[in-house]
Amino acid sequence: MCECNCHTNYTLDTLIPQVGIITDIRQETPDVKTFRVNAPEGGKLFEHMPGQCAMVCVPGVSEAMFSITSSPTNKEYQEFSIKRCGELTDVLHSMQVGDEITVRGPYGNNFPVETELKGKNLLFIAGGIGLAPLRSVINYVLDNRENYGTVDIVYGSRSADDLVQLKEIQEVWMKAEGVNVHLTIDRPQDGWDGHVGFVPAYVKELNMTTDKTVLICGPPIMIKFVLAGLLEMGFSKEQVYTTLELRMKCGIGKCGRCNIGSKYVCKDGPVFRFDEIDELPNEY
Amino acid sequence: MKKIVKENLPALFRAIAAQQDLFLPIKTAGQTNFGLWTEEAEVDLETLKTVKSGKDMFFPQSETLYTCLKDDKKIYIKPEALQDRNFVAFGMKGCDVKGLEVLDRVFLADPVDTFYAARRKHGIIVAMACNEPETSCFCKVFGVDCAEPSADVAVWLTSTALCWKAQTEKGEALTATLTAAGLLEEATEADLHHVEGEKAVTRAIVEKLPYMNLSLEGWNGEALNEKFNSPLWEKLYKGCLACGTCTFVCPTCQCYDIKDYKTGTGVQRYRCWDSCMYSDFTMMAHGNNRTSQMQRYRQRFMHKLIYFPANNDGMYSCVGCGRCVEKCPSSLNIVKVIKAFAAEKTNEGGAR
Amino acid sequence: MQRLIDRAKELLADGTVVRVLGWKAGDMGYNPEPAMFDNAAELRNFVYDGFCGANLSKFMIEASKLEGKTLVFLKPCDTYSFNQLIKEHRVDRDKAYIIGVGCQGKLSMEKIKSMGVKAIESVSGADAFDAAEELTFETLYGEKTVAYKDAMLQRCHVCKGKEHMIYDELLGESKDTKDADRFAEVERIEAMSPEERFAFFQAELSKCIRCNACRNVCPACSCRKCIFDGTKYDSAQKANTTSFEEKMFHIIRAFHVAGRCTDCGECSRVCPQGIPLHLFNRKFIKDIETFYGEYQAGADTDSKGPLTSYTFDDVEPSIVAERG
Amino acid sequence: MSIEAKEEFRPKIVAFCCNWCSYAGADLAGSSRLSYPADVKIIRVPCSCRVNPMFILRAFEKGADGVILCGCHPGDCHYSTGNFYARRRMTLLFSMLDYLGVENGRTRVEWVSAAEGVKFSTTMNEFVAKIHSLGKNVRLGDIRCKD
Repeated sequence: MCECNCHTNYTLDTLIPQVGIITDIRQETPDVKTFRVNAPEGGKLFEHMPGQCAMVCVPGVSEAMFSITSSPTNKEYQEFSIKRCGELTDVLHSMQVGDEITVRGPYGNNFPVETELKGKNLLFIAGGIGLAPLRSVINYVLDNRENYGTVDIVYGSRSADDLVQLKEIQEVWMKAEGVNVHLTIDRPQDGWDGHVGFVPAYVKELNMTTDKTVLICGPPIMIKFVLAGLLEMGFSKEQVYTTLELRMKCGIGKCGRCNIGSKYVCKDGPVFRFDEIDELPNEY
Repeated sequence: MKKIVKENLPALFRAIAAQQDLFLPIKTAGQTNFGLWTEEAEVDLETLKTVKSGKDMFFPQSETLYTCLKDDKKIYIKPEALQDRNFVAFGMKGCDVKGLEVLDRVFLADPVDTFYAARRKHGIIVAMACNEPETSCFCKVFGVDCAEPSADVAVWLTSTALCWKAQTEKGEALTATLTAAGLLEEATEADLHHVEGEKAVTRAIVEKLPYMNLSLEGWNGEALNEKFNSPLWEKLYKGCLACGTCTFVCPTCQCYDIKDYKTGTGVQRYRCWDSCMYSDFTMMAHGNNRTSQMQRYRQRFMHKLIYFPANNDGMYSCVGCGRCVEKCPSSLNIVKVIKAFAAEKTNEGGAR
Repeated sequence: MQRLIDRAKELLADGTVVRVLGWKAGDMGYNPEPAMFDNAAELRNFVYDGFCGANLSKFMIEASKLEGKTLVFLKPCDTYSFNQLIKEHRVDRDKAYIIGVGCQGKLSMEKIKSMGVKAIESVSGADAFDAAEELTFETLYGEKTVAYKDAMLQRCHVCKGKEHMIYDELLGESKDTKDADRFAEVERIEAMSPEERFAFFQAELSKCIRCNACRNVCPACSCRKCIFDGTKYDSAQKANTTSFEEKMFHIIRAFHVAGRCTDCGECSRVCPQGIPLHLFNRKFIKDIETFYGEYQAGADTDSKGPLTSYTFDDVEPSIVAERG
Repeated sequence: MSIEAKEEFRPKIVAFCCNWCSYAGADLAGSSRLSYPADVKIIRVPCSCRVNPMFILRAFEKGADGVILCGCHPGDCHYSTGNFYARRRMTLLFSMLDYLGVENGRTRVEWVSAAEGVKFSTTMNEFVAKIHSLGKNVRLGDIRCKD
């Protein structure tokens, strides 16, 4: 269509997206699908770090920020696990392999995998779709296993059917060396012989030692109770990281809507340490 | 310093417009705003403040970023071309120019907004000194000298002439062209005297303005939680209609929204001014983190007076132009907020 | 004004009301703001004068959700809006104690400024119940006087009258300020050629900055969620793309309040760009009167609105083309 | 986008037709082999009163040159009273558009029953001719939709 090269003589603005092609779709749970995205000519759209996000858009529908769930150690593609919960996600869920979308990013900061987390024992706590951003870190850690200590993963969901990435959890994470995976579901269910109970309670039951750095992601209410539990167990807020979610538009700290206190969640976040969150006004 | 007699102003505008686009205050249906000069346009240099500040010459209220064209499953993205033609922004006031400094902090920070940056690069600002400031003005509080604005070119409108002083390289270049065209002539001793007189008069009036002594003491990053949690907000916001007047007339408000428009042949992605006063500003699929108007009202002032300076070496995101003071349908404004907090402080002091 | 404060204090003291909705004095003598007073002490800042143009009836939607009665001061024209809100079940009559306050015409700062008065330090003559013939302004550039009548809001020149349509008690004296025909402006435009009309409205509407002040102040625009705030409809956006404001927003907004608009004139009062928005509403009011008979929204709380009723013999839409 | 040959103006017409009468009328016109211009795009609505004034403005915004609303004859509405309300709304809307300086005649309401295939066809032919004489809709279009 457009053959002109009128725009090739200057750097493209960060607000101009790239076209991405959907190369694989996995139905994770009844309402979560994982989309694999490549550049139309093959390869990855961009490089990112674990915890970073990207703006995914279906032109004419809407655009929203999603965390990149694949690890940067994956050199072939990027993945997004997306829960069906609104206008844009409805359309995304109806898409097929070969369909094109637009993506811009990566945006935001990342979990400090190369700095603070290095050499640490790690405890990942996730609830539901909250596994998406942590999965990127977990796979990054597993691919650079020698840089980190023990790895514990606590992951809970409403039911066994709502556990995201179950195949990978069972086939990769559970078999990895020095990795303990603890799964739980909210209510008893036929065919489930694992743990039953809410994530915060399970974390307490597991009686983790406090020599770990914790990464949490899940529904706000879960984060709240998990944090309270951790503090009770003797963890300090400096040991705990999470990601915040707010309405975002530009992704580069300019459009103003994700501004809380003197931070812009899209640029200064989404990853925050809990002692940093404490300094923010209570508006998230 | 150069000058041009008032009668020749149309010729000056014509000459500028022949070389590049010229924006200046134009009166349409009774209201003055910056607009593109044409022979028919009613130029209005008398009105002290345009309704909207000059910011939309650099950050338009609505601008297309790119167009998406679809061909079956394939998507083509056609970015909008950047500003590549010079333009002159004539008649901005000291506060408007200062407002651009604030916007620069946002749009020129990494990653640079190339659309804005291109306009800044190609824009030549001819700022006009104020005479007869309004009681709603308080630019001096933010360090603006409205009697001598700093811009590419500063101009003074006296009773007989427009005096012209280039202050930057860009300004020098424009001045040289216009002088070569025989439009600008050397100002006389009398003109200089006249300008100095004007400046002195304006500065004397500024000293008498009621908001001149507004104190910003206590508005800094350290006071974040104290100000945020103050019960005063609950009282202050009551009359707020949740309209966007204050944000749209403000020279420093820069929040924007990004939207799609289906033209029938493609999808235009454009950005447009948004307002933190609007209920849908922070609305997303899983909820809204600012559900009450009090929170939204508080956000605007906290951002201008606390968050922004905390991130930008103490620079406030207010330039004291007083547009919100004049335009708010409920007569709420930043001055009332600052005063209310100051009064609270005094009361507390008195009680102790 | 003291009478109002004293009466408000009495009503607070005897427990009739738990809060007062009124106007709070600004810092300049001409910029009062709508405010809620929770106790007698706060009433020291209460003000009621010629600058209190704000119609408080819409604030009663929120006040109706609060515990206890709210004392609200309504000017004669505001009571029409309040009635209309009762009719639409948006306010709770039982939660309101209405003092109908006298009105001698409210002032427009825009008009005052357009008459060359600027840098005002203080003003006299704007007393609510004893308005002077002439307003006197002390300004930084000397004293200026302006006839009160010339400084009035447009709506006061076509005042609907001194009668309050609903109240619990009345306080203060009103004045007849009507000196123009309500439809004169509309008729003047109707008399123009289509090209002139088009040019006129384009010029006015192209000034719109889509701040939504007209919508948010309008007592008839009381939808919980405005159609123009939806995300489904791609024209329903806050963008100022000019053609949208000119060709959609204001026409639809006027249509949505047609038959319910009491002509309170708040839209024109608040517009930062001075767009005469009442010209749309009044056109609908005029058409309704021509086609379906006299109707004043807000004159009562139970009549059927003109767009929610019909007769078998209503005029056909083709009348518009036929009358030329 | 392409080099435009001096093409003849072909008006784009949107016709909102009520499901019960006018749409059936259009159907009858079709099955009776009565012709009406192909430039008329029919949008079926449950009742003429389903048509919100915004539909009409939106059609113009997106490039329509004329909009016509067809419903059951007054008194014959499938829902008894729908078209009475539609009649009042359209009268006011059309009057407003006229007031704003939009050419009279770009909008029209016509009552067409299920049996009036002929009326449907003649109405549409007339309307298209009228819009043809008025020319392209410039005053209500959105500049962004011009290609």
